[in-house]
Amino acid sequence: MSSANPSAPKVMDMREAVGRFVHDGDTLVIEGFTHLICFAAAHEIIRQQRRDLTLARLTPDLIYDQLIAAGCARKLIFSWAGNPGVGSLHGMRRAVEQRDPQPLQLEEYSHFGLVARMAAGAAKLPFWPLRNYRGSDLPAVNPLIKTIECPYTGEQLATVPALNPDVTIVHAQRADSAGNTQIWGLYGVQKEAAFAASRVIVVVEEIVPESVIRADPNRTIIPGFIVDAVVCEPWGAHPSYAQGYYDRDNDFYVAWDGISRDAKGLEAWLNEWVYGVGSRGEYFDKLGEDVTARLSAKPRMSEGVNYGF
Amino acid sequence: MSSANPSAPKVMDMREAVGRFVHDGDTLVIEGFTHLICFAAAHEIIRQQRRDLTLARLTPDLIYDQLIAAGCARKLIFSWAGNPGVGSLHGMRRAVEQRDPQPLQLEEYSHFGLVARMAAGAAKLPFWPLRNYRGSDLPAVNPLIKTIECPYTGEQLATVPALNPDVTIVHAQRADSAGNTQIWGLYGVQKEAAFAASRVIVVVEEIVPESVIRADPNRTIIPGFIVDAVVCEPWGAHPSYAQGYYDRDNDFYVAWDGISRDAKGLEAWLNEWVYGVGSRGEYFDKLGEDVTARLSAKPRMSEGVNYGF
Amino acid sequence: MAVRAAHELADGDVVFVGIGLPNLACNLARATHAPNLVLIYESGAVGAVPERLPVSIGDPALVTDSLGVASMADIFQFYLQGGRIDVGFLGGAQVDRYANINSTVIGPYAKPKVRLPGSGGACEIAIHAARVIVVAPLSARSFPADVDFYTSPGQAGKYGTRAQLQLPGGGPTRIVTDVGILEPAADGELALVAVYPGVDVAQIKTKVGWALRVSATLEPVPPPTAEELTLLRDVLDPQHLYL
Amino acid sequence: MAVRAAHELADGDVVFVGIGLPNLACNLARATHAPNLVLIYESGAVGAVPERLPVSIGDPALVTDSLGVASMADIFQFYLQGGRIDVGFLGGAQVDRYANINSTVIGPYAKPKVRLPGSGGACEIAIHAARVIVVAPLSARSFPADVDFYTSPGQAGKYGTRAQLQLPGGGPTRIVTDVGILEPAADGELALVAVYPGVDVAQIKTKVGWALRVSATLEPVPPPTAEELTLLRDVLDPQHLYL
Repeated sequence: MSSANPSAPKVMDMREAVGRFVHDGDTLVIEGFTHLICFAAAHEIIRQQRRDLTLARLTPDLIYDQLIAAGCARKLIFSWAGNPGVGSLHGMRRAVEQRDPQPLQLEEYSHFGLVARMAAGAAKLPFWPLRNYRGSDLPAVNPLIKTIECPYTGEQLATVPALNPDVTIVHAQRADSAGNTQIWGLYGVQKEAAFAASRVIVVVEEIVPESVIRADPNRTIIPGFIVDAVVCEPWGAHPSYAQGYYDRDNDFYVAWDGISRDAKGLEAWLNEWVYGVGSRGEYFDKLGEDVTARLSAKPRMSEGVNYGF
Repeated sequence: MSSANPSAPKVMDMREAVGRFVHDGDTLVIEGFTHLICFAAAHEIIRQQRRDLTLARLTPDLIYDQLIAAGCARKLIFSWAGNPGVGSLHGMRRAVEQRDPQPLQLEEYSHFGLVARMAAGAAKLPFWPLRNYRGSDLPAVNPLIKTIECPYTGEQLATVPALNPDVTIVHAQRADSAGNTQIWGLYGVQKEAAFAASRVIVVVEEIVPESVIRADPNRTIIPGFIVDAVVCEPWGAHPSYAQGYYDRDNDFYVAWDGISRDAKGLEAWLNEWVYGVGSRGEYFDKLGEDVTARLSAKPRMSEGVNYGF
Repeated sequence: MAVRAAHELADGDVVFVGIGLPNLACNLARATHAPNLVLIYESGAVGAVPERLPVSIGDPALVTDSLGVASMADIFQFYLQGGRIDVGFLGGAQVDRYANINSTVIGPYAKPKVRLPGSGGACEIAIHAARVIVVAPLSARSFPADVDFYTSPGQAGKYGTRAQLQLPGGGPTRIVTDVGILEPAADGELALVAVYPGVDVAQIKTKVGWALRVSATLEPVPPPTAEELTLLRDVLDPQHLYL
Repeated sequence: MAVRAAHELADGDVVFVGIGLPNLACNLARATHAPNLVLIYESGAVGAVPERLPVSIGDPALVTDSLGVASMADIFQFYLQGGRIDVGFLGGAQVDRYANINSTVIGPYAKPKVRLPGSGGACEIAIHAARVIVVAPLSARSFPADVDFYTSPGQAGKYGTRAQLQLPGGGPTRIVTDVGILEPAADGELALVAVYPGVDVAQIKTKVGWALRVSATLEPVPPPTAEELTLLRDVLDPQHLYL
């Protein structure tokens, strides 16, 4: 009820999920801190040619570099913009510096500030207080970073405004068909980003029976009743990773520097790997068999715990 | 370093832990919402005759009723004071209404307000904002509930001040000898209460090898480096419960109403079950064998997940 | 009352459940017309399917086989304040003309005649849940014109109306009693909208501490079905803890 | 630099680790004099023992066999702002006379000559960690008198001193470079306190954009031991990703 018709089926393919829940002009969050970054969703958004998106994410990473280069975005809200361990995000820089393919507005925080914006959004508070930014130039270039006086101590604390995306897309290891979603390994801000949003798409490596979720309820991070769509997309986070499923494709992160260095090269890559495939399944087939040999996770199973009473 | 000498051994018995880390006049939090309430620690505090404690807890429950009746407390910070499903806390009421054995000052919140106080304490912020209390008399009787104006929307929001206990005692299913602590089932505010405190005692059903913790790191709620003492005390939460270990002793919660209804009866119970035993082990022996038959948890094991890459 | 309260729930509702009668009502609704009800407890259990009647709001049976467990910080901030809760259940020692609820003290706060347990989560449930169902047997003592203490805000009162206070949730929208159902009118004052079979309206009026308005068209109230009674007595509360 | 940085760590320190050289330094310290070092990554891994050299700050190898995983909200609020971090590592394109660090832009913010990645967690690490070790090779371009942009506050600057700003952490206390070590004096200005064997003080002064003070008594700097070099080259970074 809170979010959606409870009896409407939520399991759908990526095309339908993006078609129904991601609209031109939306504020969109695809989170995942290194872990569980949903490239499959970004590629479908590019294929469906969404426009004028405000993209928010701690680390724009390759995923927003691609969305920006494909002309989907008009604004970027971020806290660290680089290709981790490699260098610049060339697509983003071309948009900012050369307005190519179109201008890109920037709104910049530190990680803590953007995490706090999402926490405020999830808690439906208009702001979040944090002890930060004194002595830094960040508030001078971002007027949304303000201050507040503590009613107890009189201290000045920084504040950031709530971020409430129109839609958040979360990648996860598994969910049931109602969207009850379990994550292990790095959590990032997946939970806060989901609760902050009006619409939530969960993309998982596996859809599992409800009984699997119920057998280990402490692993559930997002309850199904706030989820609008559940998409099963194995390897949907590649070249990011999913703990227990596949490793990060670091070679691709390194290669992206060369691919994206000029606009033509990046466009050719989009033509081949995004527009040139109809779905994540085709993308995976195109990666070839060696990707599973190279990146599939080795087993390191945990033990169960007792939920009895 | 943050909290304690990293190479000092932390594993000790309850007598030593309470002796070293709980002092007269302290603000003390023993949390656990129905689940994982550390009666073993409270009984040792009573035996060591700590005085002038400020006790904070969402639900004082039987544990603080006993500490209050034993004369350990001068103040209670709480949000719901009753014997759940049974009735009143008679020990607490005698202290408030008849100053027996001594007066008890009350500071009252709702659950959300007290949870927010602990979150602020854990985050080392002087206050926490929440949308609450408008239309309620609670701020009229508790001047620590204040308001703040949102710097973005101009809305008036409620605030509560941080709660930073001198010492927090957390019961949990298991920890390693360094205090890395894992909890499943209901979390309550164990994490916030621990991070908010200057000193932390963790009491567990089992001390496990570090490898058990490392095999399932997403279950860790409290990192060892903020923990000062680790006490192994099987059945240490009885008559509360530990998911996967033993059930709540509801019969005792019902019986407490009769035991505590007059001061003499309560005192006799303390003499028999607290002063009359030297340790939790003796208490457990005194409970008799049928308690394990009656309350031991039946197995409902979860499956493991893959942490590999 | 459990059957009436169950009828107030729609399939798919996300319900903040209290212990006792509300818990029975929710499990009855789930077993009959509302299989997709999501039960959330302030203790942190989400999507609970307790295999025994929980004796506390933090019963281990609420966790076993639940859909998820949340910290209480998340429950209050992300679930409740986050506007994700459709229905909250509240009880209280006093409910007044505008559905303000008192579960704190009878008499003055500093020198109470009776010290009650206090708010727990009630204040924030009354503020944030989209709608609140109050379950309380009707009596003049329990339904005064004004409560002694505003623990949980109703539709209006000395601090103003909900609109003036900009409270996000709907507040108490249905008061389910042992003899009939009250509902706030447009001005926030409770009016009698349904009377159970065999109950006299005149008698109901004597059990309320103000001049009770009666709706022009009383809702029909079907008697509990045999299935409902069997479920309650034999399956949901076989030990008759709450019935 | 990795060896020098490792020497800055004490056993039992709780360290907020960055990727690259800081990661190498921490793992070197852990393998030698500081076995009880607790490595925390802003990604959420606590007590990580990576079995391979992590290629990103969120590498899955940081999670496998770690002591715990925390959400980023907890990492920043409870761990960092909560005052639980002893040491933070920072780098940056520019470090100035008072150890302010710039990782945002070279040139004016609105029209930068070079757009750098931005703060990430650097600003809050500089504010909250009990002490901050900066690792950066010395050059006049990287050590100007004033940074173009204050991403992360140092010891003093246009907004005042740390004491005036009431910053809870100690800020940058040691600047480990490729030729020597700088440390803030009582007034917050960096001074040269150690010179590596075979390096000339006069030459160091040319690599800094202000008149560099030199401590009256320079700390002795032992050369890396054979064990340290072997560990770094053969065990910790066998592919020479960062060396």
